[in-house]
Amino acid sequence: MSSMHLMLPEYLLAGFVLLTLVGNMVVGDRVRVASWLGLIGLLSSFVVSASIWSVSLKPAVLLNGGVVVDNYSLLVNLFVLLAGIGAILLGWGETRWGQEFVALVLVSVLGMMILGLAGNTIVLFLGIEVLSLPLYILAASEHTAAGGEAGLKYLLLGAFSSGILLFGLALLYGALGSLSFINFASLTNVGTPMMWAGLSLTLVGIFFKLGIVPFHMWVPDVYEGSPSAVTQLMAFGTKVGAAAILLRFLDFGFYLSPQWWGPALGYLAVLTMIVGNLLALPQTDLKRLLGYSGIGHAGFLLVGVATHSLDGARAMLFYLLPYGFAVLGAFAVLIFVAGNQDSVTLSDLKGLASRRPLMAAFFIIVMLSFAGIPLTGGFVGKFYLLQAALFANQPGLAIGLVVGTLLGLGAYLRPVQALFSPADESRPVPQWTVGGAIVLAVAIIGTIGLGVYPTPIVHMVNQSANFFWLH
Amino acid sequence: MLVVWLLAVALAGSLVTLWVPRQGAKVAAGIIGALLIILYIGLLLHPGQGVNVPWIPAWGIRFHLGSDGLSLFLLGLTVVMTEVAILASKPEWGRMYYFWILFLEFGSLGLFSALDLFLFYIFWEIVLIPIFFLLTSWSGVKGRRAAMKWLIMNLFGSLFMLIGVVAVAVIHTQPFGPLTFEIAQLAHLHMDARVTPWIFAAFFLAFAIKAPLWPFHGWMPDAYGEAPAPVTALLAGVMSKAGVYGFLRIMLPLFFPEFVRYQTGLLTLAVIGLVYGAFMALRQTDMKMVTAYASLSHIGMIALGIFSLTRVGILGATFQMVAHGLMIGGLFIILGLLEQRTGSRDISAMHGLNASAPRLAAYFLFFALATLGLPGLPGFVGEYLIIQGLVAHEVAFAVIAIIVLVMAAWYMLRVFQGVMQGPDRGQSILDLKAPQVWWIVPLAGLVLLLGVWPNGVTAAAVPSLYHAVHLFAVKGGGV
Amino acid sequence: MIPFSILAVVAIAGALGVILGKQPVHSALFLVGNILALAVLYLLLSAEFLAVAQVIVYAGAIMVLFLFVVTLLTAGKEESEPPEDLSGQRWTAGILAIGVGGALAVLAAGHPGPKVAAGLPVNFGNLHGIGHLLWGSDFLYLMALAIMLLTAALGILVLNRPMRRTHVRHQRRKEA
Amino acid sequence: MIPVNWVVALAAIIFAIGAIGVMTRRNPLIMFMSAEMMWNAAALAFIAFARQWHSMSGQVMAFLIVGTAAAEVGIGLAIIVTVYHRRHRLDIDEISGMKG
Repeated sequence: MSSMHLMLPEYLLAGFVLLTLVGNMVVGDRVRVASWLGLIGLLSSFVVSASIWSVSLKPAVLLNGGVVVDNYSLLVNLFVLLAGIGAILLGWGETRWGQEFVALVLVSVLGMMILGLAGNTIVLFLGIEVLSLPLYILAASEHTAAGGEAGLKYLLLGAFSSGILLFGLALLYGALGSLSFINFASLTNVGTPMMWAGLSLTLVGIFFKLGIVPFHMWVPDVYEGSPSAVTQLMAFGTKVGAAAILLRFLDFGFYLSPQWWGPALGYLAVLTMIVGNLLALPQTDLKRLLGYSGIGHAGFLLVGVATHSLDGARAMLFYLLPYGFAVLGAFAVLIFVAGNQDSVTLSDLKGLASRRPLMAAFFIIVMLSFAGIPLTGGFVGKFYLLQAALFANQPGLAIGLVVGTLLGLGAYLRPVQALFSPADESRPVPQWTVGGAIVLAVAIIGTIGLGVYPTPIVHMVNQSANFFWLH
Repeated sequence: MLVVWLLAVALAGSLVTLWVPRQGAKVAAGIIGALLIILYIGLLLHPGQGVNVPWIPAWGIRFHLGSDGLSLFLLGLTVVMTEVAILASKPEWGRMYYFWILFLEFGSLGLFSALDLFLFYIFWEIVLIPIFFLLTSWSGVKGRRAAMKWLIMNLFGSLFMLIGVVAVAVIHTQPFGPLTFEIAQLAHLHMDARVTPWIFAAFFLAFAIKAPLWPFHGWMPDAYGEAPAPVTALLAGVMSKAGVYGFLRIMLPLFFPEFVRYQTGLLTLAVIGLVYGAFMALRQTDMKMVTAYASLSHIGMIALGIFSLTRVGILGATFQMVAHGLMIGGLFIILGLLEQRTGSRDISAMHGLNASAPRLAAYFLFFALATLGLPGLPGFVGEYLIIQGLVAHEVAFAVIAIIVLVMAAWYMLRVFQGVMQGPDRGQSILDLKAPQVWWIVPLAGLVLLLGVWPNGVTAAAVPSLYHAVHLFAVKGGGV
Repeated sequence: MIPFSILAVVAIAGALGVILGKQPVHSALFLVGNILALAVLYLLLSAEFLAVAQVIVYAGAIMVLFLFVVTLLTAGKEESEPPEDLSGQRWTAGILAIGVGGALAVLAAGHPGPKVAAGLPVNFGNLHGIGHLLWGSDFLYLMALAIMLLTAALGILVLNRPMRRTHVRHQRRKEA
Repeated sequence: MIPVNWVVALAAIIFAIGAIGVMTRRNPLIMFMSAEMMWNAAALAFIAFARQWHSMSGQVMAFLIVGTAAAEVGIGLAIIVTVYHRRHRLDIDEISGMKG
């Protein structure tokens, strides 16, 4: 297949970015036109990615190793497109964020897709920047003081972490003489101090994006201040992109020298799971709670990478999906409950069980998935990670995972119990919106489906992670 | 296949109750419960093969359900107690209440029939959720904290057990076994002596917390105390058996050598629980808490039977599980009716009620006598077998057990006398009415049947126990 | 070596000036110095095109933008920045950064890279060489850059649009 | 020619100075400039290594860094101006007064 064909999802999306911008100029209901165009673009890219996934099994290396299109990158495409579709639907008809909202979401999703197929450090850097730049704008686009603060904080930490990442990449280039991950693999046998320094700085840069403790401090504030639909994109899409590039970078470029990074990642994973979930416990603002929960879940993802095994890679890839569904569902409910408000606290959830039983039931399912209770996807994902950790003979990771889950329980159950408190009658009854209802329905079907019959997705993920040269 | 139908009807039924009119929820749930009892009778007549199909082939997980002598009567206990609990509940508790009760039944049925370790674990955690919500929404403010305590304490054990579950399967693959979670296959496992104690502890913790065994009963007083009476009946009658069932179904085949090694410690633990429960029961003034601690003591007794590691002791424990479920469940429901009528649970606040409610008093006495082990009633049979098993191992434990039996008579009769007898101070309550009698009588009849014809359970349980014993022999353990 | 030493001193002085500057205007001007020193250094490292690009893009466009914003925001104000009170966290962060930077510098200085035998390729670093790559095999990178610049234009449009309605932020932290 | 390793050491020093600036200063403009300086240091290192390896890919990367920096500065300054207009203050600590 030609490179044109293989990268069609990316081209399509880039084309639709331009189309959306043109759509913004069309007289009439601009936001509506842009939203439809964006949705069509994301959906068509989704369909194309899925169809290429189903026929292409052999990795294709394009652009002198700069781009690798394989089942892995295509699966990442599917995940981030899902996040993008969620963001568009959750922000449907919302004029508050301007008509460029859709185009910016599309660009950000494009960046995440680029991260999925990065084969050298140039594409890695470009992907991160294409992903981040629109998110800086979106984070600041809420016309409140907090919105601007969120954008500013995100921007400064983003620029800072990109600087660290860039310097790390430069040192790696100096130590290895190449920018391509495939060449790294044969060059990393002999570790030089400069390579070590470059690798550490690069990882720190990626950890900032992923929100790994101790590089997590920006997450809660940015999540709280950003518009909810955008926060959803950050929580799901960015995490997919950063995790995808982390896995590709380490298990592709440094697969022969896990001694340089394996143990460090293991300790960070345990630290992140415990600290993230611990800090989530006292939160009363739902967005902040989800932010800390996102930190904790980044730790779970890191477990898969730290095991340095095929199982770990698969488990991490699988875990992204139940996590993403849960994020979609949680933010859909959050947007319903918030109404015109900026933030949702636990007391805003009171009485939802009696006023909107179905909404409350869906929220409960989502929270149980976060907590990892069986018959939800979250449990199956944690089970897979646990399996990978034990197969890799790393019981410490398994225990860290369990302790993190236990700590998280308290955080996820408090909102659930709040649903059953007597309602505050002065608050308006949450209203359904069409876009949000679609997102919520998909999230619930996905969560329950993954929990009850994960076999097809497990199969798909296992096939997608097959390209790794691990055993 | 009937097992699958049982599960499917319970799950579908729980969803159906969500869509019936609010007033009809209890009726619908009652009909579904009755349907499940009919299905269960079918299962009793044709035990059949169960079902065993691949579920997640990549991980060697199978959807394997079946019913053997060990689980068959626990399934029966579940359907009967759930139906009784439904009938004892108030219609105004609403659809969600009956949904959770039936969902709990679904989880319990799955738990008792799962033969794949992963499937077992799924149901093991599933049953926590309905109780959590029942405690959250249908009890007082303290119920919230009880719910939280229930879920977190149980998940504390369960999550470590999850590590154990996966570890067992992973060890089974090394060096070249297939990845499987079949309990029967995992039973042939030979584990490294360095990791076995940890895995043993992980499983033991989970089962001991749910049973609960002393000293893992921290959640018990709150949950038993706060839950509505029918839910308490299910907790004490059915849920507590899940933990004990785990010892029999999972731990005995997998860890028999460890059981032999730690036997004295385990027996001591169980005996302390037995004595502690009895003493605590004596000290309580709240009649529900007396029964709760009595239940703790009884679970200690059942655990003694299992840890005696003799065939007769285990047989007694198996029998006592079913019998105790019916008796303690009945007792909690009677207490619930009493509380509903008097508005209090304090023993000292009630006197001479049998004057105005002779039928209620009679059934109270019947269930109280059954739990304290009166000959002719099933409690006696189970305790007799357990003590017989203990004598074979260590007489001291048997002696303590017998002493506690005497205490049991004391604390049970103390409650009965305090509440029902004594001077009539003009307190007058409503006696049992016809609809309530209709379902208490069959329950009492069932208890009586077990007492006079224990062979029914034991004869059916023996073959599967022999199967377990055969496994022990393979692993080099003694019986 | 002498040109390098001079440039290094200028660049480091500029960098220190940026972070020590009392006012953003001073910092911006120091940054211009730093950037120009680096541009000359690029020239010495046979990166002609990048040297020119550095001057045009950075010193020419970016810094003008910075200066513009600085003057816009601080016009008519005496003191834009509140007095520095370095908390412990900031101190540790700064010391950590000094340590990491020092270690990296020592590491880099102590490890001269391997000598590459072949001479510099033709057109190394000039317009021809880099143009050949960017408009040839690496064209897609340029496209990504184009998308980013488009995003930037879009962002400025979005962010500086007048507010449609005022939002009163609800302080709902009763439970905190 | 100038030794590459000394250039990289210079880049490391500028990088560290930039990092210190981001972490210790409180004025968003100065923090942002410091971050730009870190990017510049990375570009310098890339160019030096490109010289060392006689390969143009480092220079392509440096070019992309410069271009991306331009886009980022555009967005960053827009955000800073917006925040300034909304709050009329330029103090990141004041701004991030929320729990960290």
